[in-house]
Amino acid sequence: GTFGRYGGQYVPEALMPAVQELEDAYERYVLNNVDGFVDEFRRRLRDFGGRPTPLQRADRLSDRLDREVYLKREDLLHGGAHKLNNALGQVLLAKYMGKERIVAETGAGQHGTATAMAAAHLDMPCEVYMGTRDIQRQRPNVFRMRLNGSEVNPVSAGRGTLKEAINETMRDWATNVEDTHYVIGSVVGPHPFPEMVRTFQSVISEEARAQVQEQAGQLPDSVVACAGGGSNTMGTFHEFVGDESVDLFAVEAGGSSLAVDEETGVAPNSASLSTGTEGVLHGARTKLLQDSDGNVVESHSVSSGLDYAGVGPELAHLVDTERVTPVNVDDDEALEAFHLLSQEEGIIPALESAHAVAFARANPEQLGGLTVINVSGRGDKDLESVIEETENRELENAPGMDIFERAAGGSGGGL
Amino acid sequence: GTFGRYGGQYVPEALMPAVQELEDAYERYVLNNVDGFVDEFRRRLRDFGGRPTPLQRADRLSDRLDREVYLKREDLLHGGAHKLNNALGQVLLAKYMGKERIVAETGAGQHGTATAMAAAHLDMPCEVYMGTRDIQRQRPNVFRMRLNGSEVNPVSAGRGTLKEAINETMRDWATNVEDTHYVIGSVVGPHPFPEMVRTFQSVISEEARAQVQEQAGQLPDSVVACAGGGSNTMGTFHEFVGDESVDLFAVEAGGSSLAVDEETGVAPNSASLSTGTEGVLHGARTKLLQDSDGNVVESHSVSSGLDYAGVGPELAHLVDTERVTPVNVDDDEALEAFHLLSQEEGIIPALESAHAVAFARANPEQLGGLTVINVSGRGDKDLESVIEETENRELENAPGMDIFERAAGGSGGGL
Amino acid sequence: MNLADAFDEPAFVPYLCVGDPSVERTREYVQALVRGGADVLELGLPFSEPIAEGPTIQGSVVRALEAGTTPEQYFEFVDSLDVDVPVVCMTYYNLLYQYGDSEAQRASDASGEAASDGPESFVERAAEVGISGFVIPDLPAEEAGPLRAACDDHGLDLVFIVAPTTEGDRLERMVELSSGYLYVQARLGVTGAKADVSDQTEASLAKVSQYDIPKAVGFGVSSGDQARHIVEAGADGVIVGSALVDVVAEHGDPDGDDVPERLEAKARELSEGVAAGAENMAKPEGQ
Amino acid sequence: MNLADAFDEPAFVPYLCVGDPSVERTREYVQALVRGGADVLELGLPFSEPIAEGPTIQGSVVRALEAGTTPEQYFEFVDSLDVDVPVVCMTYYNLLYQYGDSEAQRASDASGEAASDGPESFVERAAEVGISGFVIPDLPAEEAGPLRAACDDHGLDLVFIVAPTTEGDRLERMVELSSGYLYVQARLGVTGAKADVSDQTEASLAKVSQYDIPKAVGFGVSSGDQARHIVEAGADGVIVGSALVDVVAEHGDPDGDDVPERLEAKARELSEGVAAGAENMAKPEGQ
Repeated sequence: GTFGRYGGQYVPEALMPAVQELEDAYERYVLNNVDGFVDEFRRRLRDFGGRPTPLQRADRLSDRLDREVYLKREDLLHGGAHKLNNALGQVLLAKYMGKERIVAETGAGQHGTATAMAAAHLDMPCEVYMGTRDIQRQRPNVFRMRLNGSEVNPVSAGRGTLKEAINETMRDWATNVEDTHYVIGSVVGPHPFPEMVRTFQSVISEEARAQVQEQAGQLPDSVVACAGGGSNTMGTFHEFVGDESVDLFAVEAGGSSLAVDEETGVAPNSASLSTGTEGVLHGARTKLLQDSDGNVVESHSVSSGLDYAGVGPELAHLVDTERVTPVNVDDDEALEAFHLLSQEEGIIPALESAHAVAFARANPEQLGGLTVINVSGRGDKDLESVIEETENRELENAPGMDIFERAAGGSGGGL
Repeated sequence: GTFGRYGGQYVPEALMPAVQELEDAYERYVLNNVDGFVDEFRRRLRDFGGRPTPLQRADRLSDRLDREVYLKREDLLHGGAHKLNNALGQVLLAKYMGKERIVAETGAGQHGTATAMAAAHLDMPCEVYMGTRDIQRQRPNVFRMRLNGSEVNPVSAGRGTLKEAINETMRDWATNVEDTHYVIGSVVGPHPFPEMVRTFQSVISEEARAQVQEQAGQLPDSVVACAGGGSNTMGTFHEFVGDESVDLFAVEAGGSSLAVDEETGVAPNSASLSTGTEGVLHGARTKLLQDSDGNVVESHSVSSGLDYAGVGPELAHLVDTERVTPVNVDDDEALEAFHLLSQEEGIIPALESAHAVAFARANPEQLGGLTVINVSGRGDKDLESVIEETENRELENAPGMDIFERAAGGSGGGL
Repeated sequence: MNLADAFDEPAFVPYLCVGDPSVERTREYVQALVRGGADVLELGLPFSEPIAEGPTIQGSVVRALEAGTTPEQYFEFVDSLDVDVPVVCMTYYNLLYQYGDSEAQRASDASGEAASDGPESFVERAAEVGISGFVIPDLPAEEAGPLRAACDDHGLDLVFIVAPTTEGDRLERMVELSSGYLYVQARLGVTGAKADVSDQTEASLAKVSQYDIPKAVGFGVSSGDQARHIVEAGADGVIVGSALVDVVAEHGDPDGDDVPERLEAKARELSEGVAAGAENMAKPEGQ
Repeated sequence: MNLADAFDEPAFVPYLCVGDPSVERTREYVQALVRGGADVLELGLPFSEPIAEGPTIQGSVVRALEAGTTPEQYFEFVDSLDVDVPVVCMTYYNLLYQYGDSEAQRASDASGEAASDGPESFVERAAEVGISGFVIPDLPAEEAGPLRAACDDHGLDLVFIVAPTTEGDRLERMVELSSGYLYVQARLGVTGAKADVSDQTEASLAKVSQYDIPKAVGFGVSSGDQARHIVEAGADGVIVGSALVDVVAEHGDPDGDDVPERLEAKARELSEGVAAGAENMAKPEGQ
């Protein structure tokens, strides 16, 4: 249940039996394929999810960085992000366990929509907790969850964002633990969640490792993935961890600054691997953003999917053992990379994924001759916020958006 | 250049040399794979586009309709619809032809975004014409085109919708024909467009035919696809046309009524196969919605992607020869099918695709024991209009959307 | 009246769309153009998808359709026109294709059979009302067989447009098919007035100079000076549309505005330009 | 003071979060609770992620944090408390984990080495200020080794929560590890006042009746009647939080409101309920 000094099961006593039941089920179904769980999971990932996702050589980025750049296209997974790998695995596992109800938390809405889709697909009632502020900011994702038949429960505590939604989902689980499974959205939480979520997400690196060898005839010199909670990171790294020649870069959100403002309790970044300290959050010992007393501070990133104060314990351990290199890029660099990939490759990435591209763009010399970057999701969800954030900045490569004024001002018939 | 009595090349003389140059190039590169065009096209469809897309057994829909229902998942293609198959093919062909500029028209924005993505991927300058009214209704797609680096040119003539955008793109092409290729978005327009677009889209039926035989061990008894211009229809049908045991259903938008209002020049539907008459529109002889004088009437559908007064000439011919059965469902049925697939399968379909599902749902006895339905695209683009249209109707299976009021009304901390 | 004869001297060929803003006003406008020196009239029958037109004529077409102009009204209008110059009908192919016994056709459509029999009925009716020929911008030579045959049957001319991109065999074939005159498109693109006449004009005229058929140049001509230059470059006629439609577009009070006067003045400028060009051509070189 | 001794007679155990709305007002509130009959005080040290709390106590924790309450202020407050009942510290594990030489720790973090050495410093400081024991809701028996050891070193008690879902070997182990008392969770879920005490209460008490350690029941108790029933069901103590925090949440003018009086009255109702239950238990059955 631990990764070096990290991990564990720091949860209320009422949840311990459920956590232990999950441990057993994880071992039974996921690790030992009892009742053909793994076969069904793989089949549904293929037919419902659209796996395998491609590994694509990025022609123009390769030219620009003067090395071979391959993109792992998790943006093409059903729902638009890698999140479904985990959500489908957990909802299916809950079904095998005989659970009758699913709860989940969501911040930007990506994990919530993935869970809602999986629950609809597998005919499981589902309730998703989401902060009131996030509900207003992420309307399309709220629509999607509702359309998939999930309840969305507003959480008005605190700032009304992800951290509060997780707390509230924990409370629901503690109340309804006997028939309910809590689908945690990242490689965080009490054991077995970090290992289980990583196992479900490892299909990314399993495919990528085979694809890059088939397409390029070699292993990559480096693999780059963004890191918030760390589920796409661990999924993208896992099968490469044993390949010592492959450098692994976890790109965190540098936000607007790496410093923590103790006065307001805000870290204007989400760089828990780079700047966090050891502590216990949401069930596990890990690295997190906290003040000197141990209270968790508010994190920030232009990408709401990276905006989390903690990080998966296994990733923290891999950083401590120097197998994974934590790096970070700031909001501006991420936005510029978003525009770069959109314009030059025809792929509008999630702002999360844009962080990985931004690191590669700024540090090509660290990538070696061949790198694999995980495009963890598509950017459709980020359109409005990118337009808004872009307007507030001087970005050299951002397109103008005066089209709407021009369209509104056009005259009829044009004499 | 014709399909029975349909097809042809009814274009201004200035365009005829370009049309003929395209005919030659189509034969050379697409049909005869000169310079390895087809190989490159297939490779890019796979790595950039995410092909093959899955064929998925729809478990709950199969139960509901008491027969085997398989979904062809074109919603998982890059960009979220089948449109990329054609856009990528044409932009690549333009590159092989030495063209230096791409123009395209778009209505709802799906073809425009697919073309913009393909143009960015292949480093071709691109301009997309779009009606001013559509620009205001489809903001996210306008953002996406701009983010991909395409110019979007507002067309203010007429009602500012698709028909006017096509006219305007024809004009641009007539002006810049020497260095410009016009990427038509459906199996319409002058020869070779209808055949060429169908060829690019046929990858859908090529895959589906092999997949259904592998998964179900037999050919389907029927294949169902929605029909606007007809590109996903022809793509889904093409490889099955020779299989005489397979019934082919083209599902048109019945809108709110099948009648034409001659007074206002409006057909409150887009059912040109079911109710249209022979005529010449946008370069081809085909079936279209027109008044008794021959002026084209405004079509209508709750699905803007089906909202077109014409239809591909090959499809018109297959209907005349009774190989394809034209059917239609109205706006209400399409919306109900949208909600059904969202809630019971975890797939939010495009409103276009919802028409195909709606026909299957209402007429299971016509499907035989095993049917394949093409889910031509995903519904993210339709969220706002579905919510709006749903509010105006009594639909038995629509979820409530009072979540935003509840989230806004929540108190902080909850004492 | 024989269309080709109208080009014995270099001819001024104005275009207007019938029905903008009403059929009755078009009558006044046409009379004004004739007073201003029109030698041939190109009269547009409005179609809902005018893909070869620029914004000016497109606007005119939209206004004519909004006024409810139908093919039958158009024919009646031409039938009742009392002018001494030939009339060429400019429209799009679908209107020719659809014309005929609509009742019978709709009944036939309802029974699932296609009944449209091509442009025959339309041409017959055009001949009846005294139309001399057609310009159909979306009908290239390749698709023109049925219309050419119908025109031959009824003694009407069919004018083809030679574009800057038209070359070689296609040009040969088009000249063979064309009767009345050749419409020489001065530049690529759509209709619309331009300050300068394209350099392509001379090249386009040179390309067809060997053929024994009148050549009329259109697309972008807007002034008497331009008209003169075009005739000096060897054209047998000058076609002007958008510059005249610009005047029509400014119409005000249907009873009291000065559109007819201004149309007449503009027509006079253009026809005098044509005449001046003809005169210069007639003089020996170098003088 | 020995914690277990406080349960020789059935005990009333009120909970408040220190610092809501300020440390100084908490002092008044605590004194009022003692006047009202508190036998043990559970005093919350506010943590930013109170995952085991319902909305009432969560709100109190948020207010305490917004008032700037720190662990050090908490210790100083307890140190200066002049009351004659034992104090149990209720908080979450990360605050124990982080406590210590923060300066040294940050320097060490900057050098890339993890320096946190667990709960040792926190327990040492708690012992200094006279705290008798801990309740740590997010620390199950499985992770409690270091804290149990530190408590033993400093003679403090560590109270574990027995949930309705706790069974078999885990229950055995938890009772073994627990000292002072067992916190018996009356129902699944989070803290919060309810009108009825769950049926699960009796079953939960029966489950642990064989063990020789005081059992205090919490989660959802809000009235004297409920307290009496719980004691009659065999509990050695009744823990009440949300019903008291509800009173605190209504505080008004810091100098002039009647929160202390109302807290004292509520405490008296509850302690009298406990006493009445104890009396009934003492009587022979059937009387």
